[in-house]
Amino acid sequence: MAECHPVGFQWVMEAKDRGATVIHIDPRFTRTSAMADLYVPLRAGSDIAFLGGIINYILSGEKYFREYVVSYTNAATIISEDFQDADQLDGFFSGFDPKTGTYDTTSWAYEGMETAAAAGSRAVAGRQPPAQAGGGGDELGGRGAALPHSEVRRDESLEDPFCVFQILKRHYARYTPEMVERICGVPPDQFAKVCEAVTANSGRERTTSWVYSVGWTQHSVGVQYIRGAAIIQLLLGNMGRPGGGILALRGHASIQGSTDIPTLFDLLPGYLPMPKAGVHGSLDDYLTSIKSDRQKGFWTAADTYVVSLLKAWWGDAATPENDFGFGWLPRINADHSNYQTIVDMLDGKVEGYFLLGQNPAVGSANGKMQRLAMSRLQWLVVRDLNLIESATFWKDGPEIATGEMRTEDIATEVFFLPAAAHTEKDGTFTQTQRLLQWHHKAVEPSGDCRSELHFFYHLGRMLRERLETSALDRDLPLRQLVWEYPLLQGDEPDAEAVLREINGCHLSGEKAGQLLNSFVEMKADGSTAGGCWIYTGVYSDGVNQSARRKPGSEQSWVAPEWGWAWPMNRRILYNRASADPAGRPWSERKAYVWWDEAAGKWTGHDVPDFQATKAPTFRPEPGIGGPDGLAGDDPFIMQSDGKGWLYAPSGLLDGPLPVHYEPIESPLRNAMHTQQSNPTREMFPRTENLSSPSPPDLGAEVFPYVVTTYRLTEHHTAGGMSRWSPYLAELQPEFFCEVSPELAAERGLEHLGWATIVTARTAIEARVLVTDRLTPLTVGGRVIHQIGLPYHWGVGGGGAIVSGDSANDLMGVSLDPNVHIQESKAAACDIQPGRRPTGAALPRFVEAYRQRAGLSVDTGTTRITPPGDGT
Amino acid sequence: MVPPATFASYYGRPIVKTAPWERDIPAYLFLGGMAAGSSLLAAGADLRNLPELRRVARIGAFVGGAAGTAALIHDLGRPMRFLNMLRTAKPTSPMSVGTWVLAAYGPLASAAATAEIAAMMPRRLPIAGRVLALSARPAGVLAAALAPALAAYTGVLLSDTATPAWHAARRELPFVFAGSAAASAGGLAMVGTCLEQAAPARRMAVGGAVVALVMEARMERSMGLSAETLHAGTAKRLMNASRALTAGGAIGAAVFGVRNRRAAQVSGVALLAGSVCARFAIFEAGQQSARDPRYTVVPQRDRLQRAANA
Amino acid sequence: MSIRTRVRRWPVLRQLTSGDPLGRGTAVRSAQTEHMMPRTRTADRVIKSICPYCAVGCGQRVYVKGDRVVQIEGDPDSPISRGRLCPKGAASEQLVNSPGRVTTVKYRRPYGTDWEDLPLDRAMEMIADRVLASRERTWEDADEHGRGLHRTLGIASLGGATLDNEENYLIKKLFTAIGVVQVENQARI
Amino acid sequence: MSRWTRTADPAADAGWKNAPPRKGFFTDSSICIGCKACEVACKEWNGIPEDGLEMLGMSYDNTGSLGASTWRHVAFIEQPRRAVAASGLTPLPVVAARPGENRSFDGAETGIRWLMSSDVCKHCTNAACLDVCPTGSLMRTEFGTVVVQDDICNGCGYCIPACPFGVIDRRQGPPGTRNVGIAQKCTLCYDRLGDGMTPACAQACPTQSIQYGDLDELRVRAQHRVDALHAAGVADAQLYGADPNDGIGGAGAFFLLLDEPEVYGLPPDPVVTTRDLPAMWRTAAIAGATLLAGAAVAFVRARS
Repeated sequence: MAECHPVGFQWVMEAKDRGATVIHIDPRFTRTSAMADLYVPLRAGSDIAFLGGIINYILSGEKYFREYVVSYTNAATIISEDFQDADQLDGFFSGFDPKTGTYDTTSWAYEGMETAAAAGSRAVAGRQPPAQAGGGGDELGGRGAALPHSEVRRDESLEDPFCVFQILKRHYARYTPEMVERICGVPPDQFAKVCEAVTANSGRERTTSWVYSVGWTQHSVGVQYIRGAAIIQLLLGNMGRPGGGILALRGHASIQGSTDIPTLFDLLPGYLPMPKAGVHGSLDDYLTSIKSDRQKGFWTAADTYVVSLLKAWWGDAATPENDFGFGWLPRINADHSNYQTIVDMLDGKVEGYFLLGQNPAVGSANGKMQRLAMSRLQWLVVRDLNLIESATFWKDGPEIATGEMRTEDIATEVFFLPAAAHTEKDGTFTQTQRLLQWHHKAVEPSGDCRSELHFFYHLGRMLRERLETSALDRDLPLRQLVWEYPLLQGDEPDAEAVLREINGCHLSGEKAGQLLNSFVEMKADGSTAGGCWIYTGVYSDGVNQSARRKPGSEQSWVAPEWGWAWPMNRRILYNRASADPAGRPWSERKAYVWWDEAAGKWTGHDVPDFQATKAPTFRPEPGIGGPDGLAGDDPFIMQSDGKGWLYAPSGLLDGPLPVHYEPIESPLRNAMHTQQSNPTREMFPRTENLSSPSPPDLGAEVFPYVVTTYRLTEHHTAGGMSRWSPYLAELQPEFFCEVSPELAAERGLEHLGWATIVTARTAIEARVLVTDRLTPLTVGGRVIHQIGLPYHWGVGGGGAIVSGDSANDLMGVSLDPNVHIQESKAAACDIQPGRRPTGAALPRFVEAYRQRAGLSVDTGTTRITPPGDGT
Repeated sequence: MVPPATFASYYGRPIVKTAPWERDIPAYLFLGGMAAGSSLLAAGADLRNLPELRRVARIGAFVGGAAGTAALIHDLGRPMRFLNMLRTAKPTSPMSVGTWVLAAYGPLASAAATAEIAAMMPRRLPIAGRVLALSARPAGVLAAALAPALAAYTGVLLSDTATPAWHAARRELPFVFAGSAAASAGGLAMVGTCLEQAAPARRMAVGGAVVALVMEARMERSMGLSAETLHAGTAKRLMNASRALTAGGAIGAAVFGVRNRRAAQVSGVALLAGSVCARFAIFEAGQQSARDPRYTVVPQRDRLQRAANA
Repeated sequence: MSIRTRVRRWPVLRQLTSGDPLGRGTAVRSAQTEHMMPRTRTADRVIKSICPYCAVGCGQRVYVKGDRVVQIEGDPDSPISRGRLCPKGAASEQLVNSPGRVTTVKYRRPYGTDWEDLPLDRAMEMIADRVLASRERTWEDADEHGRGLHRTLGIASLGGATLDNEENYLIKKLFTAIGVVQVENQARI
Repeated sequence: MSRWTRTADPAADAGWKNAPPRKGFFTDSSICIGCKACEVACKEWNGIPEDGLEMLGMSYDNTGSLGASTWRHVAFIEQPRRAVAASGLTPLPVVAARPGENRSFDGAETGIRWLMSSDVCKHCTNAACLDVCPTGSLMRTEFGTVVVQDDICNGCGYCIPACPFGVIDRRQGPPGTRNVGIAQKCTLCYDRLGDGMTPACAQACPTQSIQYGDLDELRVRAQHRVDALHAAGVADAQLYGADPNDGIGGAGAFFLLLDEPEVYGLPPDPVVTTRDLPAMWRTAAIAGATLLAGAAVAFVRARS
């Protein structure tokens, strides 16, 4: 955090100064570790075992926050008797289909809901395999997964062998400190310190928070890493409370916003799933499949969100008769995510590609595959501040040097359009805590520099002009599209007008034309419009709330009048949980929101994330769904049963509980069970994307070391915004690898000398930084060396102050099945002293490694690990 | 690997910075000193009526002063701004003091020298020549009055820095430079003057050489650790050469230089060379002492230790 | 400056008169130093902004003189950052005023070996043409089971995490309206 | 004479009537996270050119040292577990600054210490660079800080060897580089101070490792901090440059260090060279007199 979010880290330092204990768990000793009270090095890719060990410590040691767990989580809920756990099936949950490599999740359901699966909606019961259902689970960024209804059987004594709590206990019983040491390389005494600190610092009086970044997401089981932390936090009562939670530190100014208002294939704004071919023929099919009216919470109003979105997009053309234009939405029927698209590009299926402030030639895994794919495009549009490597790969990319590509042979037509900087346009960024902040335009962009707002508005205008007279059905959605925005200086669309459209307004009735103040005002009858329901309220009272800048010094520590957080300016989600079931703060120290009996409403430091006047004692009539179905002690109002999910009966494709799997490229056998890696992982077996073997397969010894990548404070992602800046470039001028003195001795690496790092994909060279900040770990009786690589450098590019080989060229592409994120935080490699071969010698050098390891396209693609061999 | 930080230093990097000065400065140290010594000889010769010695010394003083000033200006980062030196008069700045001394000395020495040159002209200038002739003696005497300051301040110029070797030499350096100035001036005069008139120059040269050699030896003792820098590399070679040339030149001057013109001239050149070497040796030693953090840290640690013990 | 003022301003004289005999302060201060002013003061206006690098969302104050950004520093009012910035945020001025920044359209024709210049309007027209042509060629009305798709997989887009919400909104809206579904950004990576 | 070398109130001594309270920096290295925001913010504000693109391998320090084009420099020192154990130093991290607070961890857990500290011009009470400057380019401001007036400096370079910390230097660079040939160093953002603003580095510092303010107040704050650290068991925490009685009369920019100064590249006992100047002048006077006398003697009996 000190490394990549230094300014956010000021709050950690302040907490530390007040007595907080800071623990840093990371394969390498970073600037964060230097400030931590306890630094725990572990093997990259072993975190679930570590988290599972903590869960086991909590459960077996009775360290959980019982009252919180019983009232606010699904610990007491009874699960279907058909459910079989990974410890029973040696690494699989019940329902695995070896043919499709996917799970039928019916048996994971809450007791009494299995039948609902028959309804055939995978979102409800998770039945349909991704192949048909749209390449993965729904992204659940704004809510929990749907349930057919919320009538669950609970045993609040937590004794029932089929209640979540007992299942959890059994599931994690094998995650002992010894197992943690065997998998993570963390000695038991050190591990015990973490467990003691985390549990001792949780409860009524104290809270613990967990912070993660892509070190947790970029794995073939990334989602389950976060789930592991969620289970810990729910067991310890750290959710919905100040100083608690699980904080995702995101790496880009508006990466949160680009998920909320998604430039993502499987989402519509506000985490509404993209409609799926066959499954979502009509609006009605869609709505019944993404939610049930009998489930609890605000998600039951999804119909109002969808219809308002369609009205925002197609205005008067969206009518009840035509399903509000729902039929115009394109359908997905497979994984159309980034890496699948790149593979399709390689096969010549993709003609045109827009790159908008992104540099995949350096920033995406398997850079060579990215560049090869782009060389097979017909046209490429790159919009960026600088001439990034992705814009110049055809000219000076590494493959030009090796002769694997020839400029003269590349048909790709490339348009580079200079972009406007943040000071040259108005708009909002959504930062890592869901806070929208408006940035004002300071100056006009120079030359041909333009904002994306300008580019896409005018591109849309041109396309509409060209199709004005078209009679084709396919062109109707564009011709009917609401595409009128007031133009300001330089024909720049008014960003505030766009934000107002996102916020939404009343279309008819006496409030016609007025902006919506809250998403609860949205209607499913077409009388309201709103481009992103979770952002409704950003323009409440007709004021751009995101532009509020009341100085922090002039308001409470929650600072509710600075910017605007979705939903409804709530700064901590599910904050009802900061009070006990009776509505009293768990403790004075940790008071946040509470029930004011006299006033008959919830109040506190933040906007209560709960129906304002619903008493803690309220109990709904059985069978009532929606917001009114929420009891006064159901804090998790976006969850279909109002509870925090220790166990996920639906919504996930690779299991209801996190289980340890080895990374696809691992030096070790899975110590937990026969199954080596996540059987549901998404793979792209092809020559451009080879994997190296892992045990029990032979040849793993050719790539004996673990390699992981990360950022440095001095640079930004793929370097497009830092390597062109002399002041930043001079602070970290060269690409380097960090190795321990022990590894340096083993391989004869010299400090400040050169090293060549090789994986199944390619070989790159880096200056060597030999440092004690990397420690060899003893894992499963073996010494494991880890190599650290910052991934900011790239080869080529126009005008970069510094350049160098790209760490991401080493990484392979295998994906987490739920969110299609690649495993690039743990891979197998070899390292040798000296510079890498150049020209045609480089591919030959890599090929020799592949042959020694006996690599083929099938290497590492076995879904079901055969039994036997020494684990 | 990242070298483990030792108690002594930050990756062996220097703590103080070396002076950004090139050859100009040691050259100036020599030229200024030679000029100062020459002015003294010139004034003496003038009062004692030794015209040939006077002529050689006055011209030597002028050339030394002028060349030295040129070297100073050339060494500036912004030579065009050399006049800014006269913006202030700062007693805390040896360079400021030196500048004013040089500013006063220069015109006087020039005036005296110009008279000599005018006198050598085949055609005599009627009035100007008279004025020059009349002003020559007062100018020369005044220049001589400033000469000791000019010769000695350069010792303070170097000592008044954080450069370990120079600062450690502060008690002797002015004497070494003054002696060296006398030796070089005497040497120059011996080269250019007939034996009959060169006696004062010989005595001054020998005396200066003795002072320079004795004080230099004392200096090395009081320099402590940083004296090492005089015993290694370029500085060592230069200092050895300087000792040999100065001693040899002095003996030559005293023993053979009295009767043999050629010997006197050789001795004079040796003394001049000895003075040059001495200045460059001390300059180089200082720079070396700044490059190695040892010379900064160790003496300071000892000082703290002594203070702690006391 | 007249000779008299020159002389009166001569630091040596001021040393004698100004109570700074050693010439350390008032006596030696130059006219330039005396009239020095920070460019935050001489700026025409200050614009409130947000750092464009990571997702912490630090507040920035952008100082503008004429049509040029002259300084970017932390906004002390921000309850998030309290006026502080990391090295990247502190380098924001260099990001927007970077001498290496390309401000004109560059075009590489198929099989071309180097960049060519192109007017922005022309580039936009060409891109619009290519979007329609590729969409035409790769359009899918329905899958093999006759289930509606109304889309093209012939066009893809990557990027958005560094963009404004309003921009992402128009991108998603337009691409969806023309049937482009392969719209992705860094959040996937 | 003493006034030359000993100053209590540097601003008043430099002729400033009713000057504001002396300003300075307190750099607390125990909370420095080594982000280098200070280096960049300084360069941005002062328009300092890039200073070399060489990887130095000195941990994460690729800046090297202070100089004409580097006015803030973050030092990184990696102390391996072996060295730390051997030296008996308290391993980082520094624990909370609550006196006497009992912590569950002693930091030895992390195995190594990674020291980071942002160095800067010390703005000495008795400043050698200022004293030896022959042009008056170096000036003591009303805030008690020391600045270079780049319209005056002629690049004589005398200030460079005079500085006991090796801070100031003459800028080199290709033609067209700003202020080439002129001595340059931290101005404590003199222009910003004049407008009541905080210096750029302190303004940027994410963790307030760099604190700016009235020197008297900073010294008190620093003493509390070091006491707290000692109470918390960080025995080697020490203030550097905070003592008005040290060789430079106390620094205007002082530090809290977690090891000996020289480990960070700082002199353990810096002394302003001009402290010995009166004595040096006396020596020179005697030497000059000796020369004069010697010359006189040389002419005794001299007669044509």
